[in-house]
Amino acid sequence: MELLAQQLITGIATGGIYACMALAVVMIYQAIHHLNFAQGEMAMFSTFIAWQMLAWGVPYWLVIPLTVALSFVGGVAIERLVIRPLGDAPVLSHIVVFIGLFAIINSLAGFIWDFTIKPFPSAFGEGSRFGGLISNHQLGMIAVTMTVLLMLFLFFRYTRVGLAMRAAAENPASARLVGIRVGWMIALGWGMAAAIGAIAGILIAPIVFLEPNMMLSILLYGFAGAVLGGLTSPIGAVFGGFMVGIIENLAGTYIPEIGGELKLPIALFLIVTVLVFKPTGLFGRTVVQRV
Amino acid sequence: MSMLLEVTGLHASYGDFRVLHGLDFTVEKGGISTLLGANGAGKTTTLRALCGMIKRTGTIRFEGNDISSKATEEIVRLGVAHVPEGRGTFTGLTTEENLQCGAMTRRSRAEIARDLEQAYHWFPRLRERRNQQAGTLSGGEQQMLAIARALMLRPRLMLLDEPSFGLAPLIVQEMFSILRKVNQEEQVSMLIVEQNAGVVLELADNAFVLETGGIVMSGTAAEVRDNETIRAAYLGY
Amino acid sequence: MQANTASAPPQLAVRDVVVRFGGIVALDGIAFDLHKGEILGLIGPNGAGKTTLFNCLSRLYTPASGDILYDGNSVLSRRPHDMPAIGIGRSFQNVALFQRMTVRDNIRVGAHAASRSDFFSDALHLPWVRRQEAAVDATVSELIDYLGLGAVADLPVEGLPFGTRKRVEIARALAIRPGVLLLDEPAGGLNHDEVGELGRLIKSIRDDRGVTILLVEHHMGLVMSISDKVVVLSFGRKIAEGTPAEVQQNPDVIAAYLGGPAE
Amino acid sequence: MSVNTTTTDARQAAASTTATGPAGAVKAVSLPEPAAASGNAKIMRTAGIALLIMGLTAPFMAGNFLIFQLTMMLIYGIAILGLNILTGINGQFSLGHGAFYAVGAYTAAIMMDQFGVGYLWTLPVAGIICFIVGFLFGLPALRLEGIYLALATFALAVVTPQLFKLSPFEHWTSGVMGIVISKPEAPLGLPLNPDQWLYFLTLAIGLVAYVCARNLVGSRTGRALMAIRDNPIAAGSMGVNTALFKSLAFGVSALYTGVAGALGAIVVQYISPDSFTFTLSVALVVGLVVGGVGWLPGALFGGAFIMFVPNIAEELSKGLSGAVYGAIMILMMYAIPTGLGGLLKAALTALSKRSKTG
Amino acid sequence: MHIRRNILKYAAAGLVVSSSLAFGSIAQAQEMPGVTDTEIKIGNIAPYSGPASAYSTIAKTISAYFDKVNEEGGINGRKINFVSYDDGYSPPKAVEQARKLVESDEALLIFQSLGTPSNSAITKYMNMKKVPQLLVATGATKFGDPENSPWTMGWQPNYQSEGIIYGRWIADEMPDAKIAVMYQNDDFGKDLLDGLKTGLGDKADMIVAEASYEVAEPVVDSQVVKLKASGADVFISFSTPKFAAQAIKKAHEIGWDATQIVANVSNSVGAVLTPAGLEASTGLISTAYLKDMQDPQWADDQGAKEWNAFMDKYYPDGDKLSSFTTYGYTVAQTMAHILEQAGDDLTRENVLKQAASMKDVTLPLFLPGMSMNTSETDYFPIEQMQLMKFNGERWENFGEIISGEVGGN
Repeated sequence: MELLAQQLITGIATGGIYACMALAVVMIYQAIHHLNFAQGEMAMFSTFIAWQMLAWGVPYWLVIPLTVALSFVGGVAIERLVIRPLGDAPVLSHIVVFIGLFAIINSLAGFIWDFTIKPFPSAFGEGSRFGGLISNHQLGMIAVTMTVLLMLFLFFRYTRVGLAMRAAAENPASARLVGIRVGWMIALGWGMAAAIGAIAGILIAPIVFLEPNMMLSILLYGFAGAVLGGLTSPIGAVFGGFMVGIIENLAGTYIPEIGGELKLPIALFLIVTVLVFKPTGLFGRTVVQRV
Repeated sequence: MSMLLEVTGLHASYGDFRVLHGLDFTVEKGGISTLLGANGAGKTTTLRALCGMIKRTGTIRFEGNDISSKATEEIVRLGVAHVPEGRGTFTGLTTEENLQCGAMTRRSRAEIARDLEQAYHWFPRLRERRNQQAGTLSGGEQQMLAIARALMLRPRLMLLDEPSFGLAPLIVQEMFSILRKVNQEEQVSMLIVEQNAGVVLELADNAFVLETGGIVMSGTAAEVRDNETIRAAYLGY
Repeated sequence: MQANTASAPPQLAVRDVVVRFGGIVALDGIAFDLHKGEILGLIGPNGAGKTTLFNCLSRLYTPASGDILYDGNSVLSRRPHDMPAIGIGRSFQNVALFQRMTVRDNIRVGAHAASRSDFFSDALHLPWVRRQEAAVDATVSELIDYLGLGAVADLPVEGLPFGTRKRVEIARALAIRPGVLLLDEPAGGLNHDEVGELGRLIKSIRDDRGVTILLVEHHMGLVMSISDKVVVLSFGRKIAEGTPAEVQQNPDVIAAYLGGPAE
Repeated sequence: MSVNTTTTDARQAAASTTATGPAGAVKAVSLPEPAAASGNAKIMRTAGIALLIMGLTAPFMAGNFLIFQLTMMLIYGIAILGLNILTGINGQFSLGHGAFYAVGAYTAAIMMDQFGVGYLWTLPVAGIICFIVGFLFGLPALRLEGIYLALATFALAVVTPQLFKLSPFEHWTSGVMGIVISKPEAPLGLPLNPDQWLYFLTLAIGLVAYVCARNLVGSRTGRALMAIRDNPIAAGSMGVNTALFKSLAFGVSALYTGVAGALGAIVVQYISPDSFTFTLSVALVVGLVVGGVGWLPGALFGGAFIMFVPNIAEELSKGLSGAVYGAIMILMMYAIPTGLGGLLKAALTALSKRSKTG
Repeated sequence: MHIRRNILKYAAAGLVVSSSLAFGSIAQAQEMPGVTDTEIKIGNIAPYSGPASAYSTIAKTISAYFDKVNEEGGINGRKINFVSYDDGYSPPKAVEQARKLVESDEALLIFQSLGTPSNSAITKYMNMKKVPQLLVATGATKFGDPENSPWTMGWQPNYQSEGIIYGRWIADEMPDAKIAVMYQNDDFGKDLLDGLKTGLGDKADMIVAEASYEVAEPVVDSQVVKLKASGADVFISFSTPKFAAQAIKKAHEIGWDATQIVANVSNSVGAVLTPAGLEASTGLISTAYLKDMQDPQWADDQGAKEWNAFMDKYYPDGDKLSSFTTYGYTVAQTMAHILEQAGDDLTRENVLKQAASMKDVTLPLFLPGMSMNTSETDYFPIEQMQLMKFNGERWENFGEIISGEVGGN
């Protein structure tokens, strides 16, 4: 079936976008055990910064590292200035702050750069493969996602800072007792999440076009991917992202009548179903605790 | 003997609720001290106040440095290891990762590897469980892990909060003998909070008896053990 | 005492219970009886399977084989929340109270199984609900007095001293009006004095309220002083059963659990 | 003292199921004196009565536009009350209550539009339907906790408007075009204009809803719900059928929110899928937190917040209204991290302490 | 100016009433609500926040245009007080804002309220209150229904007639074509699709594939790939700018050399075709009624120059690439025209009457040959459009100016 193959490839290409975002979501979850609803907006804002620098004539290959670095600093700054004062307020208060951040960043971006869609150049040039089903850019994006994933895996698994971050996220009090500077670990987590978000934004923008609302739905798909794969597992998140892309496209194509209208609902329904049977996601680790 | 830890006028409170009213005590270098007293006397609070887990006032000197306004992680970095109540295991990490976390403040990889071996030497059960999630360990194993993790810091002072809690008598004996060895072989001083006064007074050099936020008696372990009034009134055995 | 236990049918019978986690056998054919009015001490090294057995009794785990009988009927088909109605109440090793509720409300929850209501009647506060609440309150007040919790009755549990919370937990378990009470390390974290008090309390619960007690405990002083019978587990097996005196002399028990005589 | 002002902390809830150390989480808590509690109750009652008098007289002093706004505020308050039962009392997160609001609204609109049913009759039906929907959704939700549940409910919020657009249902829902509803007149020749009448109707329903919620929380059922929130395993051991109660909590919560949705449809006189996007769900959560999680009267203040604060933000800056609203939200969380309920509790504690010493 | 006062209002309302007497029911006996000797108060509702905030550019342009009008002396000596509120594209909020404008601000009328859902939500109220709801910012056919909603009037060519134009053109020009349609799953997409089918008449079976998408979707690649697989040689996308650009780009990438049609809202050279790629856009068909300011053919046009001067002076932050600015500019001119016509008789009745009696009104940015006409039974001011084709650089109009003929129903 040609159409099936086409939709599979398209699904993988689209899934790459979600995977990219899901990775950023998991990153912040590793660091703070929260889901940051402003994550997508932060990525969008970073991308606008990159766009602005390009518009000012800064060379492309300088813009990318600069943006990632700025985003890292921005992420740390947000943690220090906005999140830290909250202290140990309840989870829901944090969620409200994330919503507030979301509103602020979205509104600011629209205020500064307007809502007209803007093309964002790809690092991988124009052109496409597989009869146009995957653009060079999308292939490049998948490759970058995989690279970032590998780096994250190595970071969390084999570096002391990675271990310290995991420990700090899991049990801050105990982490302090082994001398981990928990506050900085959290700030570092925010910084890394923002930096990965910036990479995600820069990779996604050439496909969906840059505008303040571009991340609205992608974040949702990113969440979906992360949850499907397991919030504790970067590998799972990437896999989940691809799965969501594929499921969604196949459902939209092959379920007659309502399929097209219900692409998203069907994908979400499948995810909830997975969760019901495997509450921590496909790759998620169940933390065994004694009663 | 020189003093490792000198505490004067330690006050601490939870919100409006004052728990400690001006404690004065010291821990000798290389010694084991124990803090005794009934439930609610403020023993756990004292340990938490010492390593900055709660707000406190007063002077706390550790090896001459004033640590009374330092953050927990900084105090830990100076060489104070706290084995908290409830053990504070990173349940989602493996046993070995927990131990690695204990050495987070140290640099030399070779030394850390050596200490890891040493920890497995003290607690062979942990070696069997090295790749197991710490949350799946039994209570006794978790307590051992907590102590082993604290040792990975190469501390000069260990604060132990009820190390015998929930442990079988045999294990308690085993653990206390390890603590003694650690104290003797590695020159680690200890301040132990314990309900099980009988056992801990065997181990300790000095003892302080706490009642409602103040010290009512201090002396050598033997003095406390032999003081009938104290035994009857505060230790109840 | 031996004769006494043999004559009547057991109130609670554990029959060859086997529990496996993955490949690990946590309980390997555990069997013992608990007779009405008895205090049975269950001891053993950490990881021996005491808590696992406890969780089988309160139906959080299901044995791979074997049976658990209460008054002669198997309880294995019951769900955890059915156990209070059957007559089995429990406390938790590390105290599992409802942190943000008051002491009184915590104990009231204990009376949950002994009362009836529905969302509708509760929302409208119908007369029969009010009458029932009054009855529950009487029970709860009696328990508050019995355990001396009057001074803290209307405070949230969060922030109360550990010893007090332990008492609240026992009060809550008693509100179930259990036939058998399972106590999981009630002496943990208590000092000598408090342990003595606890021992008297447990005896009084048995003597005055007729509650049969299964006690998991490391505090040998407590176990040996109040138990009628002691069962010793080690690595998922029962290695000894008998009177405290018998068990204390048992070389297997000394080797696996008690260790040498205290210095 | 039934004024429960604690907040839901999932991490803490998670921790408490697995038990902490001997002294538990020795957390800073100020212990209110039992004697002060009755004094506080008196203050609360007085404040409540004053509020009620204001609520009863308001429509005779305010213009219709303000009456409309106050009505919407009450409606959001009822919806938040429902959410509070689920989240504050039972400890289950929902970022998707807008979905139940939408189901309630559509139930009312379709009944009136397609079947000519009187608007009053649509309210109980909307409530019942939402109860069933909520209960059914609560069943799979049993398997999910914390963040996973939050996301599942968020998905529900995103998906629901799309379902109402669906072509097979278009005959009933009018698809994307939405349904226009007529505004009811005051019955029995009451000398009230439609806005006033709907205000009083909403106020009456809100009061009943509040009293029922209060009764519920103070009863065996409420205690079971709170016990599940604080420690599900221990609750089960006390005989609480946690699965049943959690599902029921979802159902009752949805019932409240659904009735609010039906009222909202009648008051706004128009519904369409765009009326119920996930931003509605998000707004309800914001209202819940600002009002105070677990504190029932907080729902009213939460409703006022989400009703009026966006307008204030808009007045401050049109281009950056979103940013201003976001900033207000964040500042609120700094000022009162546990919501108005938490603030009030602290204030009352301080007050009673002072009156004791003074 | 009304701003500060209203903050107080809300503060008071938040604390629950009492002080409401101060601003409650001011006597409504005024003959010309919203009008004083020096001022005309005009209400507007636009999505400054939320998912549709891109459209707020229109209201911002309108506001800037009224600044220009005021600076130049106003309309018949009266300045325009343009009160614009945010509804976040949410119908309940739109109702609230409409009521605020009518009952609290006492605006003369509501102008250019945006979006089908929001306008649907307030239509009944506006007509009950007999307050004009003029030149609404949506092309849904239902806003030109004088019989049922005499106080509500549209402005832009309605989506349905646009669809009809494409349908007729295809039926005439390429009778053997196979058509694939991608449409946004809302009133806009569906109206266009309906129009297309009407235009095709009995040849509606030329449509071999349809695929809808939700605004919430990030990309429409899947839809485009699916539609290509149908073997169609005409690809129509009834979509908003972002998705239109994606579709053009994707269709090009997968080498689908169909004749492509994009809806009027998405034919901006600057905001759609440039992002999609000019090469990929070559050969596109669309319709227009306004000049595209990015189109080089209008470089020396007088209207374009005026518009440029306006943008530079009154809306320097505005995005000239966005066609919303030309739209807002022109619709504001229409409003100004109506008010001028009303003279000093600024009653709601008369303003409505003027709006419903436009005769051959032309505005600078209209395509040559176009005009606005309304009557008591014709509430569609702009009904003309012209087909055009993109040559890789600019749009080339072709064919006649076409009138869509969608009546009241």
